[in-house]
Amino acid sequence: MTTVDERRLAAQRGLDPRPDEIMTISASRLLEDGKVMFAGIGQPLVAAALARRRHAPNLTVILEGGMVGIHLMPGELPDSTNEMRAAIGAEMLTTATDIFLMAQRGFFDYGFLGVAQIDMHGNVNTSLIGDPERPSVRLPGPGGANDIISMCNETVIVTNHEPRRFVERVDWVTSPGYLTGGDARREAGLRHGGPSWVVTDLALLDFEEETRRMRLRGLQPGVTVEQVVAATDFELVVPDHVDVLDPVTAEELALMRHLNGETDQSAENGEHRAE
Amino acid sequence: MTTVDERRLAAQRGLDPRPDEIMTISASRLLEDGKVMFAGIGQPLVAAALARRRHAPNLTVILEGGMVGIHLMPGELPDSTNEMRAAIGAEMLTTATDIFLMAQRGFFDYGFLGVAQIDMHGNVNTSLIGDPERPSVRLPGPGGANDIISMCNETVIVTNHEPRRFVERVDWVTSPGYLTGGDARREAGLRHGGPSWVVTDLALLDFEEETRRMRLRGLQPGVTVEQVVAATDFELVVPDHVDVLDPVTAEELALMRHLNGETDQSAENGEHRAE
Amino acid sequence: MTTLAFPGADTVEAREELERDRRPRVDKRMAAAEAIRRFVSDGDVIAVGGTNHARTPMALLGEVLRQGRRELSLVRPLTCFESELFIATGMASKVVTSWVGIGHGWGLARVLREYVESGQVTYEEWSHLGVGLRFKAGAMGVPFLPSYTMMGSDLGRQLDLAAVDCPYTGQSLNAVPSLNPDVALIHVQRADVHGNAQIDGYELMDADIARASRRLVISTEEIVDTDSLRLDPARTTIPGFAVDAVVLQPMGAYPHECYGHYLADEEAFREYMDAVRAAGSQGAREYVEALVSHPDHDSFMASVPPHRLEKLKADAKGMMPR
Amino acid sequence: MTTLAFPGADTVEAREELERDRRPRVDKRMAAAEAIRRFVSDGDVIAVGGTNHARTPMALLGEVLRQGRRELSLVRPLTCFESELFIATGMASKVVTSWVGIGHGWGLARVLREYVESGQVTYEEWSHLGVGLRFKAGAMGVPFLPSYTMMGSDLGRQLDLAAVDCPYTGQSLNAVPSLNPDVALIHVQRADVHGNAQIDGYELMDADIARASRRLVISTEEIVDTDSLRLDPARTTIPGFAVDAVVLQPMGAYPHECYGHYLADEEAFREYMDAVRAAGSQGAREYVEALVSHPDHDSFMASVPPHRLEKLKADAKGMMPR
Repeated sequence: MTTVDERRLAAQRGLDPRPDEIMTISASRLLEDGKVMFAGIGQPLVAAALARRRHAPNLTVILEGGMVGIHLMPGELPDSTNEMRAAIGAEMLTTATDIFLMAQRGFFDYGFLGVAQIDMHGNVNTSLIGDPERPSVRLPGPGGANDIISMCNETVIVTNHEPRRFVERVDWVTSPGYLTGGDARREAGLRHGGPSWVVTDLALLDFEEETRRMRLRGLQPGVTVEQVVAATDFELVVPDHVDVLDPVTAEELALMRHLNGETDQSAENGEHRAE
Repeated sequence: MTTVDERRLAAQRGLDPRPDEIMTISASRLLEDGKVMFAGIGQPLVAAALARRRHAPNLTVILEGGMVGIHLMPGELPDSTNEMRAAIGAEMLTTATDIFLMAQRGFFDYGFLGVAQIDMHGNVNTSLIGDPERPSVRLPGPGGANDIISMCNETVIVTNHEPRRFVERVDWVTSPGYLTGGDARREAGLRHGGPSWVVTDLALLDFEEETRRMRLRGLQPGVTVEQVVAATDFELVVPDHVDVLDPVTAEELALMRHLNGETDQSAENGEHRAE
Repeated sequence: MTTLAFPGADTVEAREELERDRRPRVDKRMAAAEAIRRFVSDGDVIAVGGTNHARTPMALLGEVLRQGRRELSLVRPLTCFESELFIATGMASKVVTSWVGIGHGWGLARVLREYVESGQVTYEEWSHLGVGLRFKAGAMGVPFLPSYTMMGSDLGRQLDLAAVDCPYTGQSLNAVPSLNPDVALIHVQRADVHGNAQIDGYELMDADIARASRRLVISTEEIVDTDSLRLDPARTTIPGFAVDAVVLQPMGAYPHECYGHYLADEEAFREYMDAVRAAGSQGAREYVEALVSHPDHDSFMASVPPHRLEKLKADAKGMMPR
Repeated sequence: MTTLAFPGADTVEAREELERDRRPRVDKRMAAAEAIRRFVSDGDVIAVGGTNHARTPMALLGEVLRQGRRELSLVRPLTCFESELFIATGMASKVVTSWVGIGHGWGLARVLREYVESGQVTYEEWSHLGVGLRFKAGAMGVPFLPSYTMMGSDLGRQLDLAAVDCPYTGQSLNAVPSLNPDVALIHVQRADVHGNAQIDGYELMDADIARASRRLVISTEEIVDTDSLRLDPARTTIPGFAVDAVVLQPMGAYPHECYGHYLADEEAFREYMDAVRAAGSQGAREYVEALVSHPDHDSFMASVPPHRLEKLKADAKGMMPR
């Protein structure tokens, strides 16, 4: 809950959250204390750092480069999941392959993914746009994403909400969601996990239990159902009642920017110690 | 080659080699410099230490407890392949499973095994005597032996030569040699390795290429073909001509006892440094 | 599939269990008595860490003996006399291993021999790598791994191992079934309160055992700050999220050895073997009786002459590389 | 079987090759030029150690560029701009990876995009674990490993991965084919003359790559006495018997980073990306031309302003845990 004072404070400071900040903060709220998160660079790592500072001090963060229980220094979050900055201060270092094998065993509560495209059943494309045989755009590819969504207990997807991303059918299933819906994922042999939440700048969404179709669950403050539907290029499941999500607080925003190393002096509180 | 002086010296000292010493020394002579040996405790380790001191200073010795390139201290050879004494001073420590996986990949030139029983095709029993369903004697079992003979590039078997050990058919194939002979090992899916030499207190033996039957190749000094045949409870392949092996030298014997920590002062040469 | 040829080999079910019973990052310290009471049940398949006389979780095993359990299966790559304590007292009905012996020149395991030869205990013989791959498959979350191990031998035939063909090369190999033991007991050199644990020297199969097991109790020579693990994170072998209980237990492997801390107490081996030579399995039972008459491992340790312990520690420290 | 779906996946043949071409324990030191001349051939499948901009064997790769090779396949779990140097010069006809990007906020790999989108290079996309298990199977000496990786996805379908059923549980998983690359290039922090090598910090997939590969060239920041490895043997990741050549090469990963020694040189990234942004693949070719105009990596390093290098080293050392 945001207090009036905080809102006023934020307004006074001109601290309006950007869309990517709204997503990161919404995602951070999903992380429960004591759990294990397989994180990527950027938004997932910032969301993890924020959750650790606010409500989940015992969240264990994993990186695909072999790092377990990484050290999150405000303003010095690593640029890559595979570099010295990410490894220093970890509680455990193992091999890259071993990290994914721990995921396959079932040790990781959360995976986090970004997308180039996502479809109504949560299938994710980060490989290519256009004809797979001769793509018009070659994207970076899965990295760990295919394994994360196949093996983590649940996977949170964080992305801007745009029609070109929310498509009826992805051009390429880099990372499997619920495939064609219903039991298709399980029938394909993926016995565990799957996408649990989709966090966007407009909304919070999940997947209907039976059909595994994407469903609107919450609206970012000030966003309408119509706006979400318009930004989605497939038919969403829209319940009769949709909650409005708690707005971003000034404290969340300031702390997040601090962790992210942004030079907002008002966010600095003098301490610069490690998480 | 033994010089007259050395023999005289040995006789003067009463240094007649025991049967197990003859075997260990014969086995050590098979080890080539620069190669990799998967060793067990006891005779194999003493053979390795001796070879390293005499003609194979660059022999790398592996133990199943995860040790690679172990340090062999005279008089302080470890009691177990899985203990601190074996691990201290190794060039590399990895997991026990990893050692066998390196064997499976093909990195190990030699395996060394002892036996309770061995048959004409080099199959080894270290599990039980009698009826497998209700053994009259339960022996320690394979330990690493099944894997060693299945995976090392060649395996040297070292054992006393007695009819109760050299049997027509082992009671239990703990560790596969050439199975029923000929191509049987390969047909069973074991594409690599197999027993190469059998070293005993009476003889040196190998396996005929076609039939994979055990063949007499050399006699320990003073031993006759008839003695070997009598100590073997199956039909050996005996070539027309069988060489006599070089006798144990006083130098080999003294050095071996020194490495083995036996308190033969005449074997001490003042140095007690590591291998 | 209704019945599995190999109990504990269903990784899907083992994972579903893991998802139900999460191990959140909390302070997991507890006494051995509580850890064993909560996590070891009758009928369990217990994976025993270390091998032979190396880093055996003797304090935790002693607590199982103290509390008493029935129908246990003990799984260990190489087994020493600890298995005989469970066999002689009738607590273990099955031993799964590649090797049983006392070591230190003591030769065969007499009590085990007696019970196996008279058919009073089930002895399941695997290759060393076979045991290792069962744990590794369990740790990897897959139901089997292909290997040359045990091909062509009576081990593979007796166990009724299945072959698996490579779909690319056609090569046929043995399929080694996974194992997710009900509980594992592992002794380590140091851990934090969350269970992040470091092992010095030989790791043996303990990383795989820890990850494969459905429940995991570790005992540790010392509890350290989490921050001290960060100084050498590559040495952290067991992640806290795999751990259910952390038992602070100095000398927790005694009378077996713990790398860097103490050597095995050969005198204790002699006492045990003398008892067994004199009275067979009754000797082993008397050994257990004397052991469990102490309320806990610390109290048992207090009964060992201090100079013996000091020497074991000094000898171990004297051997460390410098 | 006549043709394999996946080149390099026949572990039996890879092992026979290993048995023919043993690597006895000798002094394996040689210059990069000799190592590359002897062990890297046209048409080779090259496994590149490290990932992304971490511990990339840049000096060894630079020597391949200097000597020139054709029809190379580059295999790496995560790929950075080093692959573009081979693509733009026409030396690599295939890239096998799970990810290609420049990192450091530079976004997409422009040259790779251009060549893939125009069909001039074959791009084989695997999951990260897929690449890892290919190396692991090769290292274990088995032709495949079972896994959930790539199930249900277009990756598995495009690669035409086969399923394998567990003979015990009936569970169907993807069979990931092994890979024994023709040669691997790996950069490490320290090694002895026999090739026993230690890696500090992240190991990534290098232990498996080293054991899987048919030939292995390592470059190392320093050569140390074998006895110094004995002080911390658990850190030894690559055994000498897997190594063909040891190249002493300080700054051997530059302009990428080497844990504990130096950070990546962002200015060098900028120079490369500026060239590519200005002139596309021609920019990459010019970068290579400038690189190979130096007779070796030491000479290339001498062309970098010393204060830049000093800062990269000081920053790395300043980050180390204390």
